[in-house]
Amino acid sequence: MLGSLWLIPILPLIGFVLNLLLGGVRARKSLVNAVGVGSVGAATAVAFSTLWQYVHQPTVTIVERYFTWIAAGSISVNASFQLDPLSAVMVAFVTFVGFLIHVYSVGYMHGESDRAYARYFSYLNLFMFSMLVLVLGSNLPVLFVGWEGVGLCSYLLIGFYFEKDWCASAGKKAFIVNRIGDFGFILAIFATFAVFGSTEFTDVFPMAAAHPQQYAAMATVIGLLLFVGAIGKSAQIPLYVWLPDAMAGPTPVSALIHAATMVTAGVYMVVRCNVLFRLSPTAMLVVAIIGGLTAVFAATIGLMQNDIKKVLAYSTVSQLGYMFLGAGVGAFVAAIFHVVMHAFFKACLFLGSGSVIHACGGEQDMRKMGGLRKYMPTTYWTFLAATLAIAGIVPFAGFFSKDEILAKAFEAGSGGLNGHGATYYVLWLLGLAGAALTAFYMFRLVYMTFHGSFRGGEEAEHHLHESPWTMTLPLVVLGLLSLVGGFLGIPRLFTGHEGWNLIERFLEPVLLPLGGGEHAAAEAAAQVSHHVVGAGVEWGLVVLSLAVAVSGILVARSFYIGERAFERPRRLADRYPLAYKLIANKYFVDELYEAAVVQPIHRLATLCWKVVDVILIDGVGVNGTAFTTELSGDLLRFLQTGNVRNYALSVAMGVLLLVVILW
Amino acid sequence: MVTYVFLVAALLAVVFSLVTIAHRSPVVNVLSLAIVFFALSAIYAMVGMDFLAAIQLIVYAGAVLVLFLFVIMLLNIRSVERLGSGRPLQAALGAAAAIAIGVAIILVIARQSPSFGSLLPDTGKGTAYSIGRALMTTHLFPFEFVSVLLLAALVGALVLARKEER
Amino acid sequence: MTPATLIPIPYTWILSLSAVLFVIGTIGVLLRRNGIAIFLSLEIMLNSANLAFVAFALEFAARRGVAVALTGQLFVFFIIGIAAAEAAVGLALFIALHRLKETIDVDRFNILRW
Amino acid sequence: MHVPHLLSVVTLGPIAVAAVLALIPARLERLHRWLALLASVVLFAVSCLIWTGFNPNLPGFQLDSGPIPWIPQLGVSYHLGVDGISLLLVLLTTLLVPVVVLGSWRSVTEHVKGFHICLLLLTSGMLGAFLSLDLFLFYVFWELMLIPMYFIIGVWGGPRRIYAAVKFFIYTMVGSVLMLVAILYLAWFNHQLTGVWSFAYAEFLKTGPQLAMGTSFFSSPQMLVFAAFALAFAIKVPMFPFHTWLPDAHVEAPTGGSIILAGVLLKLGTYGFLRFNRAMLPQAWEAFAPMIMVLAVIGIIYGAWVAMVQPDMKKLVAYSSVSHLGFVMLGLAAGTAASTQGAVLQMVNHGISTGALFLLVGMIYERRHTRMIADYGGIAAIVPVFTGAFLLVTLSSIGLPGLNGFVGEFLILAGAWQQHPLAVIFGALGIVFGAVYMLWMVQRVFWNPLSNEENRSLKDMNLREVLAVAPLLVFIVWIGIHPTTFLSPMEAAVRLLLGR
Amino acid sequence: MWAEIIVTLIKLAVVIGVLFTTVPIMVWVERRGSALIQDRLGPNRVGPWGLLQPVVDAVKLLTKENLIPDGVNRFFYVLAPAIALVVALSTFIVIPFGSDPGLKLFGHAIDGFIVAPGLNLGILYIFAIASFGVYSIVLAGWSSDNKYALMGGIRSSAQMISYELAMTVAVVGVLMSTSSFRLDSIVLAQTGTWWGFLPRWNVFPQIIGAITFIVAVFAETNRLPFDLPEAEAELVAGYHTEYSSMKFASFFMSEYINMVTSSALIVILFFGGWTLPGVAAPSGWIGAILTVVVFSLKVAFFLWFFVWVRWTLPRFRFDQLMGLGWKVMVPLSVLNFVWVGAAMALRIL
Repeated sequence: MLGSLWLIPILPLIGFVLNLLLGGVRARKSLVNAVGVGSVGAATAVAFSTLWQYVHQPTVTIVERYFTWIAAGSISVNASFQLDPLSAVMVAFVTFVGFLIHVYSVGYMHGESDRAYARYFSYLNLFMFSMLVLVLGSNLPVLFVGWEGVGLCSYLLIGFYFEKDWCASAGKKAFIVNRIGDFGFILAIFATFAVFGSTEFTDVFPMAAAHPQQYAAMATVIGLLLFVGAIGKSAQIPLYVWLPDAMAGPTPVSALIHAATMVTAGVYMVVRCNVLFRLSPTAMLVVAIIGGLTAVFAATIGLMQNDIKKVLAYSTVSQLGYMFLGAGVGAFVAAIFHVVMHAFFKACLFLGSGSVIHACGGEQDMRKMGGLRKYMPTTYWTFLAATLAIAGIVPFAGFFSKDEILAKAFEAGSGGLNGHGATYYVLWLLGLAGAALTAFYMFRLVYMTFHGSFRGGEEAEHHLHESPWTMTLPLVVLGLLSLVGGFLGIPRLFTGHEGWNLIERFLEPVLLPLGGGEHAAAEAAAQVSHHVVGAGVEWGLVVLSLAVAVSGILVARSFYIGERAFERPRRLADRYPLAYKLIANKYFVDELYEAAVVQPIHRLATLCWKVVDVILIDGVGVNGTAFTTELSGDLLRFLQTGNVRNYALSVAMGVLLLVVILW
Repeated sequence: MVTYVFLVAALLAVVFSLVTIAHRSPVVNVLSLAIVFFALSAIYAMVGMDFLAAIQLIVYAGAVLVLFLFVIMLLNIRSVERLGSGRPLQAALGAAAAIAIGVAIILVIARQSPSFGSLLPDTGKGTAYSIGRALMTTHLFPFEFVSVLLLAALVGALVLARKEER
Repeated sequence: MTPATLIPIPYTWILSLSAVLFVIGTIGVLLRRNGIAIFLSLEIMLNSANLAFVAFALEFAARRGVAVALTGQLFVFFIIGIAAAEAAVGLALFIALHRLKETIDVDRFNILRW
Repeated sequence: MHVPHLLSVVTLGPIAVAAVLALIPARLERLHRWLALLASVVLFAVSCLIWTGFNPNLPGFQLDSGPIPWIPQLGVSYHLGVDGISLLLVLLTTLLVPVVVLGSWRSVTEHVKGFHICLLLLTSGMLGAFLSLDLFLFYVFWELMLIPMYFIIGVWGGPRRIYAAVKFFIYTMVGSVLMLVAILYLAWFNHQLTGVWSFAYAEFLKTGPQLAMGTSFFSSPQMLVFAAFALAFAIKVPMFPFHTWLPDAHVEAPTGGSIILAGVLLKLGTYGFLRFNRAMLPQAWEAFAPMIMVLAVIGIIYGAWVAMVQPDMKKLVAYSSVSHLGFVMLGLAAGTAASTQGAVLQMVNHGISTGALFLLVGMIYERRHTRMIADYGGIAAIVPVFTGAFLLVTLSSIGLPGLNGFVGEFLILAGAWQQHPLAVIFGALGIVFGAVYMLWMVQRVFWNPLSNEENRSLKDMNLREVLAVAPLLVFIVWIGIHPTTFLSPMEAAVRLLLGR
Repeated sequence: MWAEIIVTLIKLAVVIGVLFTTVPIMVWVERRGSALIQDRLGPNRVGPWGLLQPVVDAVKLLTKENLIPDGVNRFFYVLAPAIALVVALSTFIVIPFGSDPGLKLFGHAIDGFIVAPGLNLGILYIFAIASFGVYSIVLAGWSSDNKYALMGGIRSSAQMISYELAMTVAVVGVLMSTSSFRLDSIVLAQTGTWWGFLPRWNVFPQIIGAITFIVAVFAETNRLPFDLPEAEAELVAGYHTEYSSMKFASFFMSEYINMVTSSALIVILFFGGWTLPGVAAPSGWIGAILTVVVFSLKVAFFLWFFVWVRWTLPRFRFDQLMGLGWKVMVPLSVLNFVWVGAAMALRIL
């Protein structure tokens, strides 16, 4: 299948179109399933066979041009796909996870009307298409197509229950906030055109890598602009606000789009453009700082959310923060590694929560759950596995990826990456704290949901049941993956030699070596920093992070398990009311935005309309002119005495005047 | 001889035109105007424009003024206002303007050399012949135009003066 | 065809006469309120114009040595025609107005006032 | 297939058809509709012949018909010709006309005959304005456009139609009169230089640049002429301070009128800027470009903001036009090949998208007789097909990649970035706000709970309406995915025009 | 110079004398004629066949008290009859009442039996002066403070203006055929015959014109059947209701003088004036006198025709009168000169 990459995205697209039509004719669900799941399944199959061929052939980067998309003047954009290690990894897990979630959706959405069902799957297929275009695109514009496409799909899917106004609003919010990010992204594209005259990755990056000094300045600009896009898409500070609201969508959607795939597009993009970032210390630093801050910030909010999906949402935000931290410290591979791992366990978590919600009849408030362990064991165990993974417990997936990032951060600090050592140390500490928080709130979630006794009331308890196999099967698969997935990237530390770190070795080519100049030093710092830090220190770090995680878990246990559950947190809340209020209300960020951005603009717009347009331009300017004309007419009217003799007299006067003039 | 005729005619014209505008009784106005016309036609005749003289009398004296009289009687207007009564400002300005214009014209004329116009030769057929020719050849269009104008005036007058029946 | 003989009076005299008549007419137009009288004054003005034409015709004929000064006469002719038309319409107007207002005092016809 | 005097046929054909309609008694309404529809479809087909017969490699004007001397004393001639730029706009026009006829099938119920006659005359006017290579002829067509539009607004419009129509008329008149002066001045100047009277575009292309550029505005003929043209076109576009006629005109105009108005008439402004100001008066253009750019950017953001707070769908779309045409003007002002091509393409895009929007709004207006956003909400469940169509058009209008809007905006901004990054940054903000107002409107109309019970009985689109919208949707996607079809014909022309 | 004046004066004396003598005779003729037509005697006491009756009447009128009613506008009241008489008399001076083979008087050429020879205007002059005739009637009607009189005045002015049109246009035909205004040349143009027997009189080709002219003349002179201005039955005596004695007499006379003039015109324009078909006037005084006699006889016939018509036809109603004038006479007269024009173009005439 190599040589026809377009097949991979095109299949879901076909599914999308077919499903739309099926929705139009209100086809039966089974048919929709066949089309929806089938198309994605086929795509997955094609993808994996393609990848199989790919890994068994020498060329690293395969670019397929299909046709010239946009060509005018100096601007020329090809519709072309590119397969290289990075996109290969992405394609692999996107198709795989996507497929699983499609399967899951079959069970989860069966309650919908035929039409809505078809609509759901058509959107989902469209999403798959866009996501694949995103990861396969061989230049920024094509990437942008997917980028916006997934944005659209998330808009549509968040607002899937459009008759609920908060869903519609959430969808709109997601799209608009993303738009703000895209604003940066598209500017970055223009800048790239201006600087490199092309946006083909295969043109730009080698060029940049070859002449670091020359492109350093522009790299900063482009990098930052790109990162703005990434912030929007990957829900970083300050644009993360849309993601929690996005939970209004169906849970599988949250799992697929808002946990596993779309939100990681930002990370993918940053990694994809790693050359540019590496050229610009500033950009790197910014990425790292934003990532680190977000990681902790979101985690703190996650501490006090009672909506099960909200918790997961904030944890997603925080995990994305880790990824950017990784990217920011030069650990691009680690970032991608974490992306994949995160895809596994976070998808698993969301699906699990979905199955829980499913069981509780749509209830999402954890305070009305508890003790579900005995009712839905499969869900519980898979969920637990994923939780351990995200908490970073050996040997679960999360441990390896997150620990890699933290280690890299520490090394960046000690190695004084780009001369910002101190900052990176702080960031590392933040990451560590975040790890602790993560462990805490995740286990808080687990305990509140599955342990203890059911708090949802009698008749709700009767309905509790394990989900159908279509839902549990993906759970199991993902659970297992979050258990063993980590072994894709075992660091040298454990095995003694690099060879075992499959993913790093696989992704190595993506990190083009930079040409000479002062950046070489920085590059060296970033690359060889394994050896800057001694093995002992590394072990120390490992232990430290484990300890942190475990402590977090224990605290959570002491808070939410046992007869004195929920008591201590309440006391804490009483002791620090202000902090409690602040965090419980998510730092009032939404309100802040509402007051600082939305309202002013709205008021300004109204002003423009009512004052500038209606009063100034139209009132004074246009109708003013008309009125003046009319008025002058009204005044001149009085010259018309209607008395013939006056007219005659004026004629005579005119004659006289003429005579005088002509004299 | 001719000079005296002219002077007398001119005197008549001026005096009776003054009467025309000054006298209160419309009938007097009309008749004195008739005399003015008569005097003018005399002048025309004197300079050999006999055709003009004739139509001056036929059209003006014979038709137009009779029409005036006719209307005056129809509306039975006995006698109306004095010259310049009411609107003193209008009157003053008007008189001033008119006289000023007159003075201006006279001044212009005064600059002209008082050359002598030539008396038109007696072709035996009168000027009518040549005028008729001119009207039918070079000035055909204006001639026809005037005829159309007269027709229009006829219709217009009828429409205007007709009592609209209710 | 007998040769053209000069008129023993300068054409400027005739012009002056026409000027005087014109002024008189103007005064009449400006100062009379009676519509008929105004019309009469108009007629005076027209005739003064005619007279001027005649005068110029003569002078023209003399200067250019033209046998017959036609154009001037033709103008007079046309003016007379127009005057007739004007009188007809004007008087008809006054009849209509009189029917409307029972007067022909033009100062009373100011319904076109602003 | 070769048609002699193809352009004349296309341009004057509608007038002929209008004459035929004029002879048919007015009570045969259906006959009028069908004839008009048939005629417009045929017109589109014929104009496609222009496309096929067009050689994209030639930069200059092609398929000339004429020059036929018209007023030889003044050198006025009848001369039509098409180049890559006008080609697209002609196609756009002929595409929209059948759509309008279909869209007015139910909405125009009285004076059907008059409406279609007006429409056809209008068509001729627009095509003539796009195709004429003689400025006198251009002006004639320009004015010919004005009158039917005036009637369409004033007769078939909404409650305040007279106000709107008069406003539209006077606004446009103000501009066009000055333009006439400018044209005459150019002709005079041309006569001064060459000694021959001519209004030919080609002549002016040669003599226009020779107009003196003084130190100050009022001392430089070229700038004055430029300003005269610019005002006429800026009002037509409309650019920021001259836009207030647009909302009124759109709100009051019938659906068909709005489609034509937004779809084609506004383009004449931008087209004029490109064809006359840019090409004939290059130095003045250089001098004015920054100002135009600033106004364009203001227009983009201002239009978007004002659109955001409109309670009336049509008004919203109208203001969105202001914003979109701001992009076009930005592209023209930037003046790079890419941005200019993007601008021309964006003209077409805006014509299609906004036309479709007005069409759809008109359809729902026919059903509920209200355009107030507040009267709707949650109707997506009741009219899914309509919703789908509307959503697609909305997305194209907010520039979603893969749909037409994106291509235009992308080219404009990317092209402009090379010259004026700052302007692009502000312009790009317009994309964000665009999403805001459109999606907010969509949410309040289609999503949310079904607040208004009257909407429960809404009918979904019928076949006629689907047929009316379908071509536009097809083009939306087509241009979005394969814009090269439309970019390549204009490339040479734009290059020539920009003098590169 | 003096001779010229004297000759002119003599002519004037003759003409005026003849006219003034014609009036009483016409009165007698009228009364006897009416009597004849009405089959009664008429005046027969004073003088043989009452021939002196008119003289007596004249004396009565002259000696009557010259009273002026109250409330009349004296000036115009007196002016009106004067105008009437002046107009009536002054029209006649261009009428050629005989042919002149070049006779001399006091060594000066008589220059035609016409008071004002060499006046190119000829007929135009007559129209011009005649148009003043209206004034007398109008003024009389208006000045004598009397509604009947006013009615008469208005009627007559309307009537005369209307018929003047027809009259003038009717004459146009003749003027065209003989391209001159001069009456004597008009007469001369009618000498000779067509095909040897038909006199070259205008009446034959222009019969329509002739009829129109004659009818119009009747109206112009306010004779029956068009004597509405003085319709006894409705307006007592029309415009001269308030007049008596000499002033009435002058109206009376002017009417008869107008009749004479009109008849003379008819004769000159349409019936060949003093000529007789085929008869060349003998030279010398005798011939001249003969032409005058011929002319007088023709005129006499038309004078009798006037009387005859008056006592034969009933009076028109005013609207009938106007209708006839505008809707029949004018079109007919136009038809006439159109025909003449066509004929001349086709070289028939």
